[in-house]
Amino acid sequence: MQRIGVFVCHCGTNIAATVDVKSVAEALGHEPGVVISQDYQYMCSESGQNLVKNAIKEHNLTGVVVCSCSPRMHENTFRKAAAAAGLNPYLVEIANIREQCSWIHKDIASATEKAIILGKAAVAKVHLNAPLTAGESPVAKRALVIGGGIAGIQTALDIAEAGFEVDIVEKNPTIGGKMAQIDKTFPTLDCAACILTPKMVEASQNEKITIHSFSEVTDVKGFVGNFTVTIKKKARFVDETKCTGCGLCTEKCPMKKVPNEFNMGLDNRTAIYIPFAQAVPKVATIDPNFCMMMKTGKCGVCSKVCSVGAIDYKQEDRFIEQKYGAIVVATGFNPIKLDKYDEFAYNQCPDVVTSLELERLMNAAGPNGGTLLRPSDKTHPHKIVFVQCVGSRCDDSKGKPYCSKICCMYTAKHAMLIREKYPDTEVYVFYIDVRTPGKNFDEFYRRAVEQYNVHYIKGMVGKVTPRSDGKIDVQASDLLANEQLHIDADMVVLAAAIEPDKTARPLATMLTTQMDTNDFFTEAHPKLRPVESATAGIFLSGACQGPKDIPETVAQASAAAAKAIGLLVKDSITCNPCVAHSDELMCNGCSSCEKVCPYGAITYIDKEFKMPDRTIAVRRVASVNPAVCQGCGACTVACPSGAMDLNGFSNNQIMAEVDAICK
Amino acid sequence: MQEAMINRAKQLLADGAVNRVIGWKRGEFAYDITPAVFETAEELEKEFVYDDFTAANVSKYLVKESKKEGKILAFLKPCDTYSFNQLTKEHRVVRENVYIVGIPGGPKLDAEKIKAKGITGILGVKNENYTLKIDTVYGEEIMPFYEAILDKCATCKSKKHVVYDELMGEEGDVLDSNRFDMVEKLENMTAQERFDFWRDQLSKCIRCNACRNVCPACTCEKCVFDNPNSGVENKAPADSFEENMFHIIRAFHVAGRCTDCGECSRVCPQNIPLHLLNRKFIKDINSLYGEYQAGEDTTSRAPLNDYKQDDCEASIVHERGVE
Amino acid sequence: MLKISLDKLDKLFEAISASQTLYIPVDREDGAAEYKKYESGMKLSSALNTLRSAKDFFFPQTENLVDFKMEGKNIEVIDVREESEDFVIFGVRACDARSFTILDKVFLAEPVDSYYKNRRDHGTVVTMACARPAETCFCGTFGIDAAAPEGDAACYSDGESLFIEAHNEKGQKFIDSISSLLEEGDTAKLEAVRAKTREILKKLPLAHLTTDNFGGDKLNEYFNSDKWGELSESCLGCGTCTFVCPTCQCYDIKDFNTGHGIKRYRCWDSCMYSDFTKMAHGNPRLTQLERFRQRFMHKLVYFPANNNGEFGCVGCGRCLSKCPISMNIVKVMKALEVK
Amino acid sequence: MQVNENKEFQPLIVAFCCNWCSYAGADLSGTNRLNYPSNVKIIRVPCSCRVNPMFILRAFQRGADGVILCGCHPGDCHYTSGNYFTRRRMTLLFSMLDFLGIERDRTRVEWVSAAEGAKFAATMNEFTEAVKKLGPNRRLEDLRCRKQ
Amino acid sequence: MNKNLKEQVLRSSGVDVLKCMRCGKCSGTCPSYDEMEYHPHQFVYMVERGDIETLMNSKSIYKCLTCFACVDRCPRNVEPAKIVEAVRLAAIRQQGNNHMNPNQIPEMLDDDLPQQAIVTAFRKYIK
Repeated sequence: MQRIGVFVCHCGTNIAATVDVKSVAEALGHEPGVVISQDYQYMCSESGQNLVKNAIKEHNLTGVVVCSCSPRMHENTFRKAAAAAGLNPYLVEIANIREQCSWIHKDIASATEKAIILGKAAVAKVHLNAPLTAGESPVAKRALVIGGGIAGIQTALDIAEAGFEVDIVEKNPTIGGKMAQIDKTFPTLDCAACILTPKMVEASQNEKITIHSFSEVTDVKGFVGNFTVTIKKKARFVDETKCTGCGLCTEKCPMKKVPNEFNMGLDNRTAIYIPFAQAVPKVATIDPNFCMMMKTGKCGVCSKVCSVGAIDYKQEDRFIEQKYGAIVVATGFNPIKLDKYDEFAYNQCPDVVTSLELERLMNAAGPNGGTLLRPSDKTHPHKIVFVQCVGSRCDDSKGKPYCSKICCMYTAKHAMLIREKYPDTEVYVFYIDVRTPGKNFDEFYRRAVEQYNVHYIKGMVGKVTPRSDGKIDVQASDLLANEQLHIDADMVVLAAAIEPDKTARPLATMLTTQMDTNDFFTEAHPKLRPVESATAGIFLSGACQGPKDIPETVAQASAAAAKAIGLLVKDSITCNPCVAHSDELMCNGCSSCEKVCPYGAITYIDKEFKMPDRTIAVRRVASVNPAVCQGCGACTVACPSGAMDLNGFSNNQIMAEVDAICK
Repeated sequence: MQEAMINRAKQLLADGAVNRVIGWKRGEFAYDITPAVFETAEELEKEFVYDDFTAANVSKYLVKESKKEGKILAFLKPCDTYSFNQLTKEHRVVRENVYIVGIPGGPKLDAEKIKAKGITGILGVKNENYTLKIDTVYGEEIMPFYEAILDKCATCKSKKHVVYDELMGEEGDVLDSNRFDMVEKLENMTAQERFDFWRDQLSKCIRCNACRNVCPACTCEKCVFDNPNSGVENKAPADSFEENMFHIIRAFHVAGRCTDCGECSRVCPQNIPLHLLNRKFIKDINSLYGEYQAGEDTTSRAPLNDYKQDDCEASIVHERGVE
Repeated sequence: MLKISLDKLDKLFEAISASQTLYIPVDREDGAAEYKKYESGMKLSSALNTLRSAKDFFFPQTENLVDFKMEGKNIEVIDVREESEDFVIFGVRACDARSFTILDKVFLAEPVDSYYKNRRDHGTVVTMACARPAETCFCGTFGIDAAAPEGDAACYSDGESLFIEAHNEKGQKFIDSISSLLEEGDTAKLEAVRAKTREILKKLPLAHLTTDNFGGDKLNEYFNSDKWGELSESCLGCGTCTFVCPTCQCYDIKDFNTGHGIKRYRCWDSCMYSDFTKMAHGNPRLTQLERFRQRFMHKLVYFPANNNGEFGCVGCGRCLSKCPISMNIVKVMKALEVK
Repeated sequence: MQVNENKEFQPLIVAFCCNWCSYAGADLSGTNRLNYPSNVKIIRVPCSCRVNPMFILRAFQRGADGVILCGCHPGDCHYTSGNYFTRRRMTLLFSMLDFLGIERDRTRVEWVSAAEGAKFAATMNEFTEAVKKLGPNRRLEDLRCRKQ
Repeated sequence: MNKNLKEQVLRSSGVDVLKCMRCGKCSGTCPSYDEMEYHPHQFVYMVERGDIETLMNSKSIYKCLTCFACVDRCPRNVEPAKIVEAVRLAAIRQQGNNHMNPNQIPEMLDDDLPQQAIVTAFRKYIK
C-alpha cells in the first residue's frame, strides 16, 4: 500500500491569492493512498523542504506530491530533498498550480477546483512511479573543437591547458579564421596578427592539441561523454608530414591567376599556395580547380622543385574516426553577399568595397602592401564614404533582422586609421544609430569624431552611382539637417551584415543541436547557460552563437572551454534515468522503434526465451542503451505491442493522469 | 493447378529441398477449406486442395513455421506475398526457411455470398465457364461466378508476386483497382452520416478477435488488448466506446504496415467492413505522404516511421472533405 | 392444433408486443438475421437461423453485476439488479431451444445464477420448426428433431398457416394471451411438410454423424490423442466459434473503474483466448493445442460426464460457417473418433 | 464534462504539452499572467511524440470534450525529430476520427515554443471556445464514465 | 492630431509605420527630394504622430512621383510611397467632403439616374 504525502505551497500570495490552498490540501488528503496532506507558505524554502523531509521519515512515505510552481522550476529541489530524506528522488511528482493555475485564473473557485484536479493527477501518477536509479556512462577524455578561428584556438588552448587532449577541425588550409584577415583591432588599434599569430603557433606547438586543417566533420554519433566523430581530411595533395612550408613551390607554380581568398579576391595567388606567411600549419595546398597537373596532366613543377617530395597528386580524402567527451562548436561567421543590394553598386564598381576588403587593402600583407589605394586605378582616395547597417536590421525579406554588432566599432576604427595615416582624406560615416556599448568603446567612437574629424551623418545612403569620371556619387539623406546629400566619393565602404557560416546548419543537424531562424546556434538558456547548447556535451564558442567582437569571442571561448573541462574532468556522467526500456517478453523485434529513434539507442539482439507455451525460442528483441537514450518516447508509440515504455512517463502513468483529470 | 502444385510439392519434398508444405486442406463441404501443413506425399495426395475457395492467406502461419527446423514450402497467392514481404521486413519470418512458390490468385469465392442468394444445403460447387453450378439437397442451382466472389477479390490491388523463389502459372500485374471508392463515398458523407454508419457497423462487433488474429500485420507476441497491464485490455466490448477503441487502435497499429490483404473483413463473423478503416489510412498515407504499398519491398521505411520536414500539418484534416 | 394465417403474422406480433416485449429474428442489411425487439412493420426473417445464437437473451455478452462506490476507506456496494420484465422470443430454432436446456444445467444448478434465472423466468421461448435445413446442420446428431422443436411453445408452418402448440404452462399462457387471433386448423398438410423436412434431414451431408463414440467415459481415449496437434495447428485462437455458439457458457468477471466508481461486470470468455482461466499462478493451458482441446473435450466428454450424458453441442452449424479457417466440431469428431 | 442547467456548458480540455517547448510556453503564459480558461488541464510529456493515440482516446472515453496536443515547432524538437513523427501520427489519427464521424474540432495539434506564452493562451482560448460550441462529447464517450 | 485621419491613412495604405527605424534611406534615395517640403521619412514619422493635415495641405503629396524607390530600398519594408499615396487619397476624399452613405441612396434614386452613376459614386466616396 502506498503512503503518499501531499505538500501544497502558498508561494506567498502567488498561489494562495487565487487558489484556496487549504481546501486543496484537504481535498487531496482524501485521495487513496495519501497519508499526509499539508500546506505551507514557501515549500521551496529550507523550512518547507524540511517539512517534506520530516514527513518522509515520520510517515515512511512512498511517494511525494508537491503542488507548487512549475516542475521546470523546482522539481530538482524537491527531488534532492526527497533523496536527502532517503526517498528515491523519482518518487516525487510536482503539480503545477502556479504557472498553470493560480497565475492564469482569476476566479478562486475554479482555480481551486483545477488545482485539486491537477493535484489528483499528480497523486494518481505518483502511485505508479517507480524508483529510478540514474546510470553512469564514462567520459572520453578528449575534446573536439570545430572551427579554428580565434574562438576555436582560444577554446582549444584553454582545454589543453587543463591537461586534456583536444582536436581542432578547420575547413580551411590554415587556422586563424577571420581575425587573421583583420588589420588592426578596436579599441586599442593594435595589430591583429601580432596578437593572433602567437596563439596560432602556441596551438600548433601544444602537445595536447591536434590540428586537423583542411578537414571537415562528416558524422557525429553518440552522446555526451561519448561522441564518435568522423572527420574528413580533405586531400590537399601535399603530404603534411613532409612539407616544410619553404614556399618554393608557390614561387615556381606557373598558374598565378587564382583569386586569393585570403585577400578577398583583391589579388591573385598560385594554384599551390600557403594562404599567408604565418599560416598554421605552414603547409602548401594544391587547388585542384586550377592546378595544371591535375587538370591537364602536364606541369608537375611543384613536384620537381619540392626537395622533400611532399607533393602527391594522387592523394585522396581520408576519413578518421575519433571518440570525444565534449564538442565545442566555433564555426564563426562570414560577411553576407551583397549581390542583392543593387543600390550600393557593389557589383558594378571596384571602388565600392566591404569592410573586410578594406581591412586587406590597408594591411601590410594585403594586395597594396599596406598603402590604401583604390582598387580600380590604384590612386589614393581622398573622399571615403562608409555606409553602416548594410543588410543588418532589415525586414526578413531584405536582409538580416539583427544588428551585426561589430560594424559601428570597426567603422570608427577604419575612419580613424585612414584619418591618421592620410589626413588629407575626408571620411563620411552614414549611420542609423551608433551603437558602442563596451569598455572604452564610446570613447573610441568619440575620438573618431572629436580628434579625427570623421563626419558622422545620421541618415542612410539611398543610392551609390559610379560616375564616368571615376568618382562615385553617393546620394544620402542627412536626417538632422533634413536635406539630401550628394557626395562625390572616391571610395565607398559597406559595413556588410555578418551571418553564421554555411557549414553550421548541416553541422547542427549532425550534432542534434538547435539553431534559430538565422542559423545561429541556440544556447541552452539565453542568460544562465549562454555557452552550452541544449544538447548535453555540445558547447558554443564565438560568433556561431551570435554576432560578437574579439574580446567577447575570446571570453566565450574560454567559458566554453571551462564548461568542456568541467565535463572532461569527470570520469563518468550521470545519465537521465527517464529512458525507454523494452519488455523483452512482449517485443516482436519488428524494428519500428529503431526506425524512429533519433539517437540510435536501440539495437536488436537474438535471445533465447522460454516461451509461455513451454517451448524454447530464439527471438529478436529490442534493447535500449540507457546511456544513449534521451527519453523522448518516440519508440513507445511506434511499438504496437506496448513492449516499449518510458521510465518516468510510462503508458500507465500518463493514462492514470488522464483518468484523474477526466474523473 | 492443384495437380501441378501437388506434383511440385511432392518433388520438392522428395528432393529434400523442403520438409513441409503449407497449403490448404479439403473440408466437409465444397467451401470449408482449412490452411494446413503437409509433411508427406500421401497427405498431399489425399487432402491438399487449391480451388476457388482457398482464399485464406497462409503467410501469417509462417511466423511460427519458418522458425521450425528445416525449410517449408509455401504456396503464396499474389496478395499473400505482400503480407510475407511485410513480415520479412519486420523480421517476423525467417526468409531463408521458406521456399516460396508463387501461384496465381483469385478471384476466390465467398460461400456466404452463395448462401445469401438463398442457396442452402450446398453439396458441391462447380465453376463452368464462370457460371457456378451448385449441387444442393434441394436440387441444382446456378449463379454467375462473379456475383459470388469475395469482396477482397473484387477490389484486388495486384496480381503480381512481390517475392517468390519460383512461379507457377502466369505472372500478373499491379492493378488499377477501385479499392478506395467506398472510403471516398464515406468521406463525402456528413460527419453525422459517417458516425451513424460506423456506429451501426461497429455495434455488431462481438470482439471475437478474428480480424486481429487472422491479420498478418497483427503478430504481436501479446496484443495490448490482451494485456491486463496495458490498461485497455478487455474481452468483450462492454460499451460502444470500446468497440471504437479496439478498431481505431488496431487500424492505427497496422497503419503503414497493412498490405490490404482483406482478411479482416473476410473473416468477420458479423460482416463488418473493417478493411475500410485500413484503407482509409492507406488512402491518407498515399495522398499526404506519397504512394506507399506496404509489403511491396522489404527495405522502405514505413510511413509512420518516417517523416519529411515539409509534411502537411494535422490541421489538414479540418480543411478537407466534408465536415 | 391452433393456427393463424401467415399473412396475419403482423397482427400476431402486434398482439404479443402489446402486452410484453417481443423479439423476433429479422433480416439485417448485410443479409444476416438477428433478433430484434419487435416494432410495427418488422418482417419475420426467413433465414434458417440467426447469426448470433439466442443465448444472449438469458446470458448476454456483458452484464453489469454490481457497482461499488469508494469514499476514503469505505466501500459501498450497490446492487444494480433489476427484476426483468416478461418477454417473448419468437422463432427460436430447435437447436437453440435445446441450448437453453444445456445452459440451464449450468446456471440453474446449485448455486443458482440469479441473473440468469431472473431472465429465464421472465422469458417465454416460442420455437419454430425448420423447413429448409442447411448442409451445416447436424442437430440430429444430438437427438434434436428440427421439425419438432422444444421450447415453451412451438410453431410450425405449412406454407399457408402458422400452427402453434404449447409445451408447458408458460407456453399455454402465451397461447391464451393471443387466442383471440387463433383458430383451430387442419394439420394434414403440415404433417406432409414435416415429413418432407425429415426426409431432407436424412439426406444432409452430416446426417450420419453420431455421438456414439463420445461421452463422459471417453476421457482416456481422446485426451492424449495425437490428432490434436494437426487439428489445432491452423486455429487462429480467435473467439468466433465460442461467441456464436449457443451453448458456450464460459465467462469472466472484471472490474471497470469509471473514475467515480467501480463497475463489476461479467462478459463472455473464450477458451480459445490465450488468457482463458488465467489465475494468480498463471495459465493452466499454455498452448493453443490445449485450449483447442479444452473446447472440444468440454463439449464431447466433460459436459456429458457431468450432465447425464448430455452433450455440450446442439449441431446448429454456426461454427461451421463462421470459423475463419473452417475448423469445427464436425471435423474434430470425424478426425478423433475411435470406433 | 459537466452540464449544469443554470450554467453554460463547461468543456473538459486535456492538453498534452511537451516538456521543452509547449509546457514552458504554458509556464510563460502563466508568468505573463495571460488568462485562458481553467477548463484546460495540462499533462506534461517529454516530447509530443510520447503521446500515444490511446491516451487521446482514453481522455475522450473518460469524459474529455476536447484534446489538444502541443509540441515544439517542426525543426525545433528537443529530440530533433519527435514532433515530425507526432505530426504524421496525429494527422492520420485525426483523419481517422473524422472518418468515424467524430467532430473535427475536438482534436487539435498546435506548435507552441517556449517563448510563445501569448500563443499558448490564445490557442487555449480559441480551442476551448470551439469545443464549447460543439457541446459535450457524445460520440466518443464511455457511457459508464458519464457523471450523473 | 487627427485620430480618424490617421486611422484612415493607415488602413488605406496598409502600412505599419511602427516598423520604421528612422534610417532615412527612403529620403536618401528619393529623386523628388528637393521638390518636396516633407520627405518620405517625414511622411512616415508624421503619420505615426497623427500630423496628417499638415501633409495634406502640403504640395509634397503631389511631388511624389510614386516611383517606389523608397519602397524598394526600405530595409524594413515600411513602404513610404504607399503612405504618401494614402495621404493624397485622404486629401482627395476630403475635398468633396460629401460622402455618400448607403441609406441615403433610396431617396436620391430616380428613374433617370443612370445606374453607372451610383456605382461611380460608391467608388468615389466610400472606400
